[in-house]
Amino acid sequence: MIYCPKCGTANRQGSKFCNECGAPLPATGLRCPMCGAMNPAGNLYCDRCSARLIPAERVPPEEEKPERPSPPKGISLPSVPLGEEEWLSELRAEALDLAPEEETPGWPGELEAPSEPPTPEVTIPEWLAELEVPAASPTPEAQPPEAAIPEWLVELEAPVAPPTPEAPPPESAIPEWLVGLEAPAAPPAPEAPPPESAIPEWLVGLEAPAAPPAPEAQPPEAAIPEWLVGLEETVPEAPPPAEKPTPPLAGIPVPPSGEIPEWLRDVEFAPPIQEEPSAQPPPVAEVDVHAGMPSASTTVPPILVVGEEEILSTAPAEIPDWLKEAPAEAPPEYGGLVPAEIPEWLRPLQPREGVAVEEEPTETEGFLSGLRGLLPIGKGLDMPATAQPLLPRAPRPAAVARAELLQGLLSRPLITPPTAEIREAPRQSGWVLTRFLVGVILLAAILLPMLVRLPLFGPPTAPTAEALFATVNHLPGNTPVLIAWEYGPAESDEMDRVAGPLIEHLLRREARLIVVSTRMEGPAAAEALLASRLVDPSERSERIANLGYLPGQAAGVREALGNLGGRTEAMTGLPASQLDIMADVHSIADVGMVVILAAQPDDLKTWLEQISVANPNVPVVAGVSARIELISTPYLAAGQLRGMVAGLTGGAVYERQLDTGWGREYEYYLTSLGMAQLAIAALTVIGALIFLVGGRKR
Amino acid sequence: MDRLVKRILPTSIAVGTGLLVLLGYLLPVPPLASVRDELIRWAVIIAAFAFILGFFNLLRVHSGRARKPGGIYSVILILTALTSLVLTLAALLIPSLRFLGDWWFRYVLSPLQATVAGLIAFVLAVAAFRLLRHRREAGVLVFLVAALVVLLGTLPLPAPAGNWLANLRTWWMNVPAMAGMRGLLIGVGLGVLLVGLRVLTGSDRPYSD
Amino acid sequence: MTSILPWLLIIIALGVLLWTAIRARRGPVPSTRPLPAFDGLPAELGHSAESGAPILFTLGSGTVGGDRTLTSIAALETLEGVADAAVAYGTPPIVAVGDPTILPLAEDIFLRAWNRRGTPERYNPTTVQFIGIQPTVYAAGVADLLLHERAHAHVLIGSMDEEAALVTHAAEGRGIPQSVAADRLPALGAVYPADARLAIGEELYAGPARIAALPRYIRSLRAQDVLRFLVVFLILMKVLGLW
Amino acid sequence: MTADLIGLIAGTLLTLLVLSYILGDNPLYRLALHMLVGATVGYGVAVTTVTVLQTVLPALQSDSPDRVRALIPLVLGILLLFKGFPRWSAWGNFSTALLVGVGAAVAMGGALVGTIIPQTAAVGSLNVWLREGSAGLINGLIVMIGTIGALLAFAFAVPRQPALRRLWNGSVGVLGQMGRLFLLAALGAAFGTALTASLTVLVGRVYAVVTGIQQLLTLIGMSSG
Repeated sequence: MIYCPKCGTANRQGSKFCNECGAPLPATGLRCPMCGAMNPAGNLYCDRCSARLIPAERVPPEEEKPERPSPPKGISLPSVPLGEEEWLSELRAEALDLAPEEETPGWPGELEAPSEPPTPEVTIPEWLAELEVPAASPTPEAQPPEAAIPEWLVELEAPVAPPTPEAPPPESAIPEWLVGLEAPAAPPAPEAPPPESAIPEWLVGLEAPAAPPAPEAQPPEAAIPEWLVGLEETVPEAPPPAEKPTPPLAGIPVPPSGEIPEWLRDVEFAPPIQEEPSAQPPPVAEVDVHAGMPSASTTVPPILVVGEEEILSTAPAEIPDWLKEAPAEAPPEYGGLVPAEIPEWLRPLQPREGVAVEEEPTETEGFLSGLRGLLPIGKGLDMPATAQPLLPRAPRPAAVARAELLQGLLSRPLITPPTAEIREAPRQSGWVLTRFLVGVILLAAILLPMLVRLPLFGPPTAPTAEALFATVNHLPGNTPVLIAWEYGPAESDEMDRVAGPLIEHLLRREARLIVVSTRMEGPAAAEALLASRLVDPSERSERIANLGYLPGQAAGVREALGNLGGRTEAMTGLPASQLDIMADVHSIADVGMVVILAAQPDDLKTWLEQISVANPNVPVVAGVSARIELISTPYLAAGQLRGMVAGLTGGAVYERQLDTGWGREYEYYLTSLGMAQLAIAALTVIGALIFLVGGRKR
Repeated sequence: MDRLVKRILPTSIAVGTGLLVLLGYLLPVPPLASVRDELIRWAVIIAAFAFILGFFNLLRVHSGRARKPGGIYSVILILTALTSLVLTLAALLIPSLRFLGDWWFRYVLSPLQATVAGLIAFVLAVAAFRLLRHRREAGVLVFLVAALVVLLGTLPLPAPAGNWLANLRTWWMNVPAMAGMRGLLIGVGLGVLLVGLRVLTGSDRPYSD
Repeated sequence: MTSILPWLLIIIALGVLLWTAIRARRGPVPSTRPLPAFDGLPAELGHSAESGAPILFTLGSGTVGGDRTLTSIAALETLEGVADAAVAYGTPPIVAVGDPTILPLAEDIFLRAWNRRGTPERYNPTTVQFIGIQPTVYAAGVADLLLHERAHAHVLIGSMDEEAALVTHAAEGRGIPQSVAADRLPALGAVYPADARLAIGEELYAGPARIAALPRYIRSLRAQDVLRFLVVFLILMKVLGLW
Repeated sequence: MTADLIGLIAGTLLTLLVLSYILGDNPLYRLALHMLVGATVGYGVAVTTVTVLQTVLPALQSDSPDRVRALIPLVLGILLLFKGFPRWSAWGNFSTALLVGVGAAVAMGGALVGTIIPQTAAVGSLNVWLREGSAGLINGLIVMIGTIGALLAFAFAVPRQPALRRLWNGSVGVLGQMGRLFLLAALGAAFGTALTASLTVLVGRVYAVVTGIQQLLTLIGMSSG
């Protein structure tokens, strides 16, 4: 099916124009750039290799409106995990897309003309907010890399429309990193001499490094707990780094070119540092054309880095391969995990993450939105801590890597950020006000009649209730009456007023009440009401048998109807057959009348169906909630019900006929209910007018 | 073997039992009907075990949440759940302790449940007030009128208006609303029928991969 | 006649399913009418992945094994339609179930999804949460989740009654987008005024077809339409006294 | 008496806590709500387990056929508990399969025998309406047309050939549009009845609080005076 981008109509595969509105339809099939498989139009990802088919930017704007029927297949995914070579080839392909070799020419040019780029400036503020760093005034050394950025992006956009989320973070990060890294740089110093020695120069050469890991390090769900831990840990550690910065800064004046060989060496030997793939671009710029490729390609591994120790440390291990352009060997590298490093790397970075989360929703810049898509941090934060124990200390690296890669590929922004923000909109003050006012008015309307007596309404009328009263009145004494007690405490405030008079009437008629319920709270609710309506509690045993809860809906009812004697009395625990009042009652056949007290439509239906099968002749009456009056009336019309009390009104009418001591209470109830109903009717009309005139607020 | 456990056996169980029960409905002759009821009884017993599953899921979720800010509520929830479990069990198994369960049911469970049910009235009132804010189709007026008629029709208002409204309400309930309701019910019935067929033909297997 | 009718309906339905299955070999899958309540979900998933906040699914309290089983099944199949993508995006939804029998089935959906991703160890056993048995209590519980967990959007699909209003009210208060699919009259009446994309009655059963678009789902919709006209025909027969 | 007094206080207090939600979501309400969730679940688990045990255990002690009949569901039930452990989850498939199978059939049976056929018949039987004379007949016709319209309003398929589509929109489309109005008439009525019912409950709760406080006051008065 192809969905018309204009009217959303589904059109036959292969149609060129929409049947509904004649609008031209998008091309039928999409050939996957990766594996060449043909995919149905509307696929965002290749069904075979899961490569992205439609560049994120080219997603039609309609995508923003959820109303638009977006192709269901759009979210279909390959149901088998990808094979190694596939994902690796995917990665390499990424590299090709992201990093055209032409970069290098660009760089020198940048070096001549430094420090005009708007893009970094845009991104800096956010980072500032998170890293509380004086990046506002970029030091001269900062400029070369900064200057580099725009070029980068230009290069990026050229081959592949979207700067894919992975790509931006490194770039956008670069500027403040010259400052941001100061903290991270420090901790390693004591433990690992080689890295430490490396870091300063490398810091000088280019400030880009650790920024990427910062974002990358956030696992979609897994590592969050660690982060939280990290949050506490890092607070104390902040000061020591603070002093550190000076050496790197001092080193800055030294011409970058000097470091390159060293840096490369570090890359080979010191895992910790290589963690910053995007570190490479600048040196690359200064050194050789080949490096351009790896530099870009390495922007991808960060995706793999999900903040799990294993993965984190693998990322560095990988880079040498990429430089060597021997991706096939990547998996083996997983062996060389160096857990020791992780803490150092993570700790300095964590606090920033914590902050970043808060900022997220407010971000609008393309890059940051990309970032956000990349790292669902907030998710992690509100996913319960249980996520952590689930992760084995050592998950199968290949599998995780594959999942993470897909993760990275898939979580590129489908929709442009603005809409995403509307989602996060806080509750409107208008809402709170409306809610409060309605509440107050409602409560006032209910309370008023209880405080001051309002002779507002006339006597209630309910013909069906009067009819029922007559029916019950002709009930011969000592008749066994089966009562289906289908309501619990949630409905008892209404249903007790419906059932109360009926029950009392039956008791007055000296009927024997046999109570059953398919609701687990039914029997208890029944006891509560029966106790209140039974004049002399000592009579209970010869008036009432509460046969308790019947599990299994219709089947349970069927079974019970067939074998009432086989049940046990819920309150006394005696077998029903031993109760005097059950002596001559073995099944529905021996029952003189059935009363269904129902608050739910299904209950009424079930009982009527089962009784009509088991004993069509027994008269059935019902006391129902106002809620199911609509659904019950047909049964009354069809004669399946001989009488019915519906809702409080019905109950009140019945009560009047019976004339018990409860009249006063019913009066309160009716008046309060009436007032409340009037109030709500008024509110409804007023609301309607307001919104008709005012129009919809959004 | 794995496939057998994971797919083949479950599917055959579902299809087999399903067909038997359905047959019991369509040909309610003694053997079939009793087989149907037996299978349904089994389902009820199995479903009861699901309650245990649910109980532990609840405990797991909230013991996790208890460690997060606002965890106090989860702690309270767990404590109440255990108290309720113990009291009710005691009441059901030891007649002399019945009063405990009754007290709990009457003074804690009932008021809470009933009041939350009462809140529905409030949220519905708010919804009624904002009705036209969200729904801008012509039909919304029908809805509005229906709601008002049914709401006011129950009121014992003074004679002329009152009776007229009451009659209108009755008519509305028995004619237009009835028509809509029946259309809805039949349609849902058809939907159920088709999903049921998918399950009973084993083409939908929500119980296995 | 009345005793034959059920068989008639079943046989015709099966016939249509078979026929469309055969016809599907040649000729494309028939198209079905858009249902905003479901067609919005993929986009919603994208938003959710972006904002990092999960979508909250309310699956109702229809006991599997009871007479509301198939409503819950349809809801579960709709959920399964989005599970793969949600898992791949790294933002699996929060699923709130109101009956313990739905719990294991819903959990399986995510177990399978993570397995297909090749990382079963990432499955989080608290993705699916059993909120409460009694419908009203369940609804109130879900409402509390909506108000206090960081949910990005709300999808109510399943068997509920008017207590559904408690849930939609909460979602509206949070100002998050929501889709509601219900098949019971009280629920529909209660949620109609809410700010939600609504799927009424049998539209609920079209959820899987709109989300997963598997041929078998679409075929069954086709069969449903055929039966629809059969019922209309039966009504007219009855009017003419021919049945 | 004291137990009831404490109960009265507790009940009134809890009711007030829940009612406070009307003025806005607040910690007190959440407290009460979480208590409620816990209480209902605990209660439910207790009742179901006891009920099942009461039905299963006697059968287990009885002679062979009954024992087998009780044993199978028991085993399946225990298998279902494996669903609690992802690693062993697959073993629970038998139990869920049975639940799904039986449930599907129950629902289908109900839909066919309980809904589709009788409702269709009811719609078609105009003669019932005729009892109320010509007015009744008109009502009957309205119900019939409304039902058919509502039914057609749900039609999913959309014919592709323009000609067919025009025909469709002209007939089914129009009827469907009308049917939607009848659906909304039903929805509105459902809304009204639901509102009335839940309002009654709300009134009941407010009344309970008021009377509860009155009782407490009188009790205090008695104890003091």
